Amino acid sequence: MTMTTHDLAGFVAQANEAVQQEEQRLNAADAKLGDGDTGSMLRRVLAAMAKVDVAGAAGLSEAAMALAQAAMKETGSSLGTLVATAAMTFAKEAKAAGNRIEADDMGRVVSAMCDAVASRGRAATGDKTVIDSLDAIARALSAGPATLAGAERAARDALDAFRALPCKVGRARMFPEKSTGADDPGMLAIALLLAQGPRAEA
Amino acid sequence: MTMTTHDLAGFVAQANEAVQQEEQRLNAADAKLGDGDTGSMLRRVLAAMAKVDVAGAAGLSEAAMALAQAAMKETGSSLGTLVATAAMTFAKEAKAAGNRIEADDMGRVVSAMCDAVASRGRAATGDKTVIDSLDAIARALSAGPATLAGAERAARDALDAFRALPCKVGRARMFPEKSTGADDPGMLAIALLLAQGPRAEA
Amino acid sequence: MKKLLNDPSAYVEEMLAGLVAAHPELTLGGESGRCVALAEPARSGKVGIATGGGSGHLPLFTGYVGQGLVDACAIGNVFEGPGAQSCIDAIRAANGGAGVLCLYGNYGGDRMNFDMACEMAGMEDIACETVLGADDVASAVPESAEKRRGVAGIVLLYKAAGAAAEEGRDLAGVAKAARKAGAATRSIGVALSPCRVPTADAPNFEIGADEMEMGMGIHGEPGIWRAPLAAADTVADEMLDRLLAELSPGRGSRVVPLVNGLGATPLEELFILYRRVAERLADAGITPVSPLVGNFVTSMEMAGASLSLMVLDDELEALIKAPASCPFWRVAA
Amino acid sequence: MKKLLNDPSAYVEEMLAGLVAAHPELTLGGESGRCVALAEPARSGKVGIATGGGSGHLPLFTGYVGQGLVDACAIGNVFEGPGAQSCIDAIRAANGGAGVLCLYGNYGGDRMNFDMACEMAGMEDIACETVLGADDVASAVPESAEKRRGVAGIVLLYKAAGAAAEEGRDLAGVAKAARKAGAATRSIGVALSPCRVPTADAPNFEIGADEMEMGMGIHGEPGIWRAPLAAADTVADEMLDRLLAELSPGRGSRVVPLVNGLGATPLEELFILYRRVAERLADAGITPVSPLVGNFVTSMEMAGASLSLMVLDDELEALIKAPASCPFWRVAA
Ligand SMILES: Nc1ncnc2c1ncn2[C@@H]1O[C@H](COP(=O)(O)OP(=O)(O)O)[C@@H](O)[C@H]1O
Ligand SMILES: Nc1ncnc2c1ncn2[C@@H]1O[C@H](COP(=O)(O)OP(=O)(O)O)[C@@H](O)[C@H]1O
Ligand SMILES: [Mg+2]
Ligand SMILES: [Mg+2]
Ligand SMILES: [Mg+2]
Ligand SMILES: [Mg+2]
Repeated sequence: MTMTTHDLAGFVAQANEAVQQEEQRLNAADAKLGDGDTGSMLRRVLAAMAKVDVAGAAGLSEAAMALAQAAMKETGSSLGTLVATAAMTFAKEAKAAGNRIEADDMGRVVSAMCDAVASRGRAATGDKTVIDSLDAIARALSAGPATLAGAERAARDALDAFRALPCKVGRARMFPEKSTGADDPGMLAIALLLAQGPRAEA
Repeated sequence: MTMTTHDLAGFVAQANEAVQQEEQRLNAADAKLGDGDTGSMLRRVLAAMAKVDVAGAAGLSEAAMALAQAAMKETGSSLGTLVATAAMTFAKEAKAAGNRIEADDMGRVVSAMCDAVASRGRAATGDKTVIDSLDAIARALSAGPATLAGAERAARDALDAFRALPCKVGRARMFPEKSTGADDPGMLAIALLLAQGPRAEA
Repeated sequence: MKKLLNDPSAYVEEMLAGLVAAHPELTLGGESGRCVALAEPARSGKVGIATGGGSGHLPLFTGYVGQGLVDACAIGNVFEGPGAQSCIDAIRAANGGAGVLCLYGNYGGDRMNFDMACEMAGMEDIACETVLGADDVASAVPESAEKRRGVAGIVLLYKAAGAAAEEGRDLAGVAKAARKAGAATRSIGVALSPCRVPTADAPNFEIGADEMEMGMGIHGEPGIWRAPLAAADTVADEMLDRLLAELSPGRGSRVVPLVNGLGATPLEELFILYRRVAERLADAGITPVSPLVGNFVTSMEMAGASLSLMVLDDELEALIKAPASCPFWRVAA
Repeated sequence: MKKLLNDPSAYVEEMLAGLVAAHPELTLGGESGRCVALAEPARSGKVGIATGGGSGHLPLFTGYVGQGLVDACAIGNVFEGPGAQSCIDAIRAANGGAGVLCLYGNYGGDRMNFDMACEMAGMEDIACETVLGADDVASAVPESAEKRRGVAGIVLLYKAAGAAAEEGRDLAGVAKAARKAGAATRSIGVALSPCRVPTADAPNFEIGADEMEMGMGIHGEPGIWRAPLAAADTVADEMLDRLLAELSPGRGSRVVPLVNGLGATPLEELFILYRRVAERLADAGITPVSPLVGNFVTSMEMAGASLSLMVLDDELEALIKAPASCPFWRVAA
């Protein structure tokens, strides 16, 4: 199945709806060791992205690029900037693929997004950040079947697996004893926003 | 009966005890239209005055002058400065009288204190301030008998008489409708501190 | 309203010790030990300017001791006037032989103590003039303007008088400039939250979680009205309207606007207020000159702001723009 | 934590409008509309200095755009990094043809966006160097000092780098001076009360009525420990001890002490802290140079303070003492 700008629009709309439910939960996760703004920031960023006329864009790449720009205009926060980075990488991949992304391409695409986020964030897998979620999702999609449900499961499993580990980036690394046992707010965000997403095949 | 430095020391000690009881009541009276510090300021000033070795002074005038200086060192607030002014005037009167003040002199002495306070405060009788209390006390003492009980009664009567009138100095004059019916904190202070004073003849 | 302090009764002494340690150009002294002056003694032949007031309002009063501003400052306890001894100390320190202008806010205790000090100064043959800051329109009706309290506008009076003294005017001339500056200046404040005096164990007043009080005094004395907290533009309009109504500057006038923070209000919010003030002045055809936005006169950690306007003529504009510098304010040459 | 604002989502835009209205020497522009620069364009041939960061910390960051300090500033939302577009706007505005030093605090979002902007600048042939303020000893152990956040110490880095650029050093030389300044500077803060971000309806953290938190981040991130509020001298000692332990300045050293208020703490109390700092430095045979006491880097209306120390050598001392001026700070010639 080929991904369309409508699929992308639907994905953003679902994530936008989900974040409205989960805002406070995400803020609370961030407040434990960070500044407590993950949920409110993501809510604002997704609202801005949801305002983009994604479905009306000329192609997947243009649509994703417009989403990246909307996110970047809205915030300069870490996670918001990484969301924009991921969207921009999707746009690049779509452009390289002549605006045709198949379900089977998604493993490779998410892997490229993961690399770009790691390089922008100067962090690596194992640091307990969104990078570990993206890495897990990329691996699950590559192994197949490449479905949103599979991505969601991978994000949840990564969240569960990393919960017991200490965080290694940002201010949270100062408190390994406190971060151990707690969810990373960015990883939690990916799991929650995918969970509420459309169950259709990506 | 001739006034001694012991009488003066006793008077200060009694007023100091009284103000510890009445601090909050005086603050509350001032808080209605002023800055709410009359009680706390007077408590500090009287504590400083009570530390002066009044009974050991060479004479009444020296004792009163030391009291005035202690008050002046402690505060530059309106009422505190007027207390110092009154004490200094007492010192001047005592000096002029060769350090002998009789009960029958007290009407004249308080009248001089009242004039000095009015001139320092640039206010007049009828403004609803300590001037009106001093004026009432001076008149009562002059009419005789010149007792502390008479002074106290005069201070109380003045307080009662002025309650229904509007205040004409300080910030309180901005709110004639609010000051009408309320006690002036300075007048209240005189009434309360005299009330707890020694009942012996002045 | 938690405080970083040691002994509440040592608050002023320790503050002064830190102030002069951080500012070696200032010196603390006088018989009272409560007088801050320029370390370099007052220039001989220049009219001196002495000020003073209670503590708890920094940068006011002490912070304006500097070149082209004030020469010496008498320091009282928190929210209490300075004692007469510190007032005479300040007058002596400011005296360069050409007389001293006592320029301070119109508060009972301050006035009484400076009056006493001026009487003492007279006995020492130091000529004194007194000008009172009385810019707070909320503290008395226009008909009894002489009874008004002084608030943030005094900073502009310091500037005008300081420049006049620096120019070499005589005592009468400096006092005249200060009076003219005072006549051209009005202020009004709005309080959002109380503050706590170090020796007290409770805030100095109570105010509802969604209330503000227009015209409240800087010690927490009741103002003109209390109302639900309004939008910044509404607050700015209300303050501006009252000042314009009294000063009635015509189209083409030039005014110094001063948006002052009372302590805990972020600078960001003072700029939001100023944005509206500037807009409104432009609409009225009034030109803002040397605008000031910041914490110039505070009430400890009180939240809120005040607005002052000074209407300029050529003389006042030159005085306001003359070079000056002190720890907390500077006008470049 | 009541606020004087209109629409919370217009907070930054309205603040900036007020800022440039009050300071005509500054201009607001760039494609993002979120770049403040000197109205007079960057001197040709001088290395430019660009900075940036979230709003809510005034005078930081925007307030340090001035002669001998920073040339341009990218402005983010309250407590969020500046977007990449405003970062490239600031780099372009700061560019006088000799390259641009990007000097800002070590926060994830800020770094990512400046990194993107530097990549864009590379495509426009603007040479960029990056130096990060990372002075907060509470934000990482000494072994991972490169991960530390930047707090009030960045003001001293601006001063050193700004003076180096003003002197005519090349980009590598200016970056070297900034790095050296950074290596010599450490800070630590103590928070007493939270603040409220304009779009939030609650304070950003909770703290007991008698508690303080040592080392708390300027956005309210947990610090090293929370304890009952201590006396000012105890707090000063605790902060100073941690900084001295890392910097180990010997007897005879010269240091710049910076006692900074986080927003709602009265200047009086900062001086009380400084009094103790000066006393302790004197006991240790260390000379304070150009001490700074005031609100230089805030967190809206948070109560608390930070202490920074920069250990000087002759080069740094000359850079710190070189003339400079911006809306909120000035070093006289
Ligand atoms: N350098 C980084 N690399 C990868 N992910 C990061 C990085 N910094 C932050 N994150 C992710 O972002 C989340 C925090 O986001 P958020 O609270 O919005 O950012 P901020 O720190 O700007 O307040 C973290 O939980 C983590 O998953
Ligand atoms: N100018 C004045 N003349 C006479 N009495 C005055 C004057 N000003 C104040 N008082 C008296 O002092 C009282 C207020 O004292 P206090 O609260 O200590 O002074 P402050 O106004 O400095 O806070 C008033 O109630 C009034 O009786
Ligand atoms: Mg966060
Ligand atoms: Mg009072
Ligand atoms: Mg008072
Ligand atoms: Mg954040």
